[in-house]
Amino acid sequence: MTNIKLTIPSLSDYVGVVRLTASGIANRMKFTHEDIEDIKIAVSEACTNAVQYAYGDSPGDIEIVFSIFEDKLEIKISDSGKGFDIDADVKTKEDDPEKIGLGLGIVFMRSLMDHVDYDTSVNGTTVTLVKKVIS
Amino acid sequence: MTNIKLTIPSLSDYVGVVRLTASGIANRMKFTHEDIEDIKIAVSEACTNAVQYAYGDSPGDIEIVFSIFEDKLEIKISDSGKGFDIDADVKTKEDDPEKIGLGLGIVFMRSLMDHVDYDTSVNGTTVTLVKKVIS
Amino acid sequence: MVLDLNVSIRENNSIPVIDLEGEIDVYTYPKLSDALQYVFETYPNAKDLIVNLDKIRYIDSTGLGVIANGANQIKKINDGFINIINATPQIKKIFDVSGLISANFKIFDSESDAITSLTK
Amino acid sequence: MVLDLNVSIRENNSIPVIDLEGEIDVYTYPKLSDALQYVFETYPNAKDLIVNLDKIRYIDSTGLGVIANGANQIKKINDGFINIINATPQIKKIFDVSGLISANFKIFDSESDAITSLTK
Ligand SMILES: Nc1ncnc2c1ncn2[C@@H]1O[C@H](COP(=O)(O)OP(=O)(O)O)[C@@H](O)[C@H]1O
Ligand SMILES: Nc1ncnc2c1ncn2[C@@H]1O[C@H](COP(=O)(O)OP(=O)(O)O)[C@@H](O)[C@H]1O
Repeated sequence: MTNIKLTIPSLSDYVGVVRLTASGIANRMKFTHEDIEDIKIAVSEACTNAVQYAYGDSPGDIEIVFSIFEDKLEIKISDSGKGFDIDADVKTKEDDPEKIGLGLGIVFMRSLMDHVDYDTSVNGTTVTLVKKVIS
Repeated sequence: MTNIKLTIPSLSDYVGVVRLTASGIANRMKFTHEDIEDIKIAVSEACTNAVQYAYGDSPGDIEIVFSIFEDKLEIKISDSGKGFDIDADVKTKEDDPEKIGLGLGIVFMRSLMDHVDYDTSVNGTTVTLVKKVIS
Repeated sequence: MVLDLNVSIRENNSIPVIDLEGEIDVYTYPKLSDALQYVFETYPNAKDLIVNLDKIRYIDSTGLGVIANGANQIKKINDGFINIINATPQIKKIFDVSGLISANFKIFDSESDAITSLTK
Repeated sequence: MVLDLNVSIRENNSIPVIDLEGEIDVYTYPKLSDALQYVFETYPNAKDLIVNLDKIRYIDSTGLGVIANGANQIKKINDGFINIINATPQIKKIFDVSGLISANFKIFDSESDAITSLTK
């Protein structure tokens, strides 16, 4: 297993940089073109949420760890922000039409990846994304 | 000043990933297309050397820190390998026709970047590359 | 340009068309919101608006959110629609997953398909 | 393909041509070395070899090293040359910086320029 680690400030400017890094790594594995697009979207959604919700007005860091296995790519996206209540926050989205977000980020991650796991507390949030290599 | 940090194993597979990350970061600054190509080559040369020379047969890590300033991009590429004698090693290249390398890596870095600095010892090597934004 | 979004606006058969090129994400989406607002102000009676994704190489929930908000707005003002053209299979998949297609926007394969349908 | 190198070999006027597509770096350069060795074995009397960089989007000292080694080899065997075609301005700059141009290889703007010069 090989690890690649990337740390960016939680600014929207650098979500695209994470996407480029992710696509480079996925390109070295036996993923299809469609898989690579799925991975780019899922990792962007996780980073976008960390940029938008984790830190309020004073940006912190986002750490992205890519773990390359023979048969899968695992990506952990971590912030040290305020965390959230995953059941409550996702449900109340429809009651708040002011928000730009439509509650699609987590939906996208879940439908594009093989496995999605949230670990969130007042100390921050870690999203684990897994995409399997189909061979 | 903003820092972005990337850590890869010293394997040739991932030098291209560093290049992608570097080009994404440079794209967010006011660099010309030619500047971005120069940066990609210089950072690749530094990583290629760390892959080829730093660790011998057992790979270690390469850490790349991008520091984004208003007027320049500074990139530090560090390994914890065996280091080298920069004056001696570069001179003896021509006496060893067996080697694939032509001693061009450091030449390229120096001619493509505005500033190149080597800090090397038995504890490893750090190359600092600086490209200025012309405005 | 990689990692960026270019927006331009034109007309086809009096229907406003927004041509997009590049990537729509959390960094670039304000350019798309601005273009939508500009079109709503410039064409206050438009029932249709075409959004051309031909040169879009990346879009995620941020971009879909902006388009969906725009669709709600044109629905409210003129009972109108946003018409998406030239979406790649990957982008269509994303629209599918979002469950937004049945809402206030339509998807056409090409600009001529859209114009034929919207002007008849 | 991004981050990878595709190599194919053909002939033009009996001169072997290596077409390259993608990036030449420390990861991909063995594909180019292999292609050069294959050409040297298949055309043991060739005085000229064309290397087409038209679709090369990246090359660094690793790639230049392989080409320079190949040039030394064909010089030694047949007093021959490697002829580079379709180098972008960026790639020409790299060749310039390397100080290798005057050595055992020539640079032509196009394949037809190279063929005209090499077959006369
Ligand atoms: N890293 C995070 N830190 C804090 N809150 C988060 C984080 N990620 C997601 N959330 C919360 O989960 C909600 C749902 O996220 P998502 O499904 O991406 O939809 P949207 O971004 O459209 O709201 C967000 O509105 C936010 O309240
Ligand atoms: N990170 C490093 N660790 C150890 N030795 C290095 C490192 N970088 C460069 N060197 C030494 O410096 C020499 C010159 O490097 P370079 O100019 O890139 O040319 P080349 O790779 O063609 O030899 C190398 O051959 C090597 O001995």
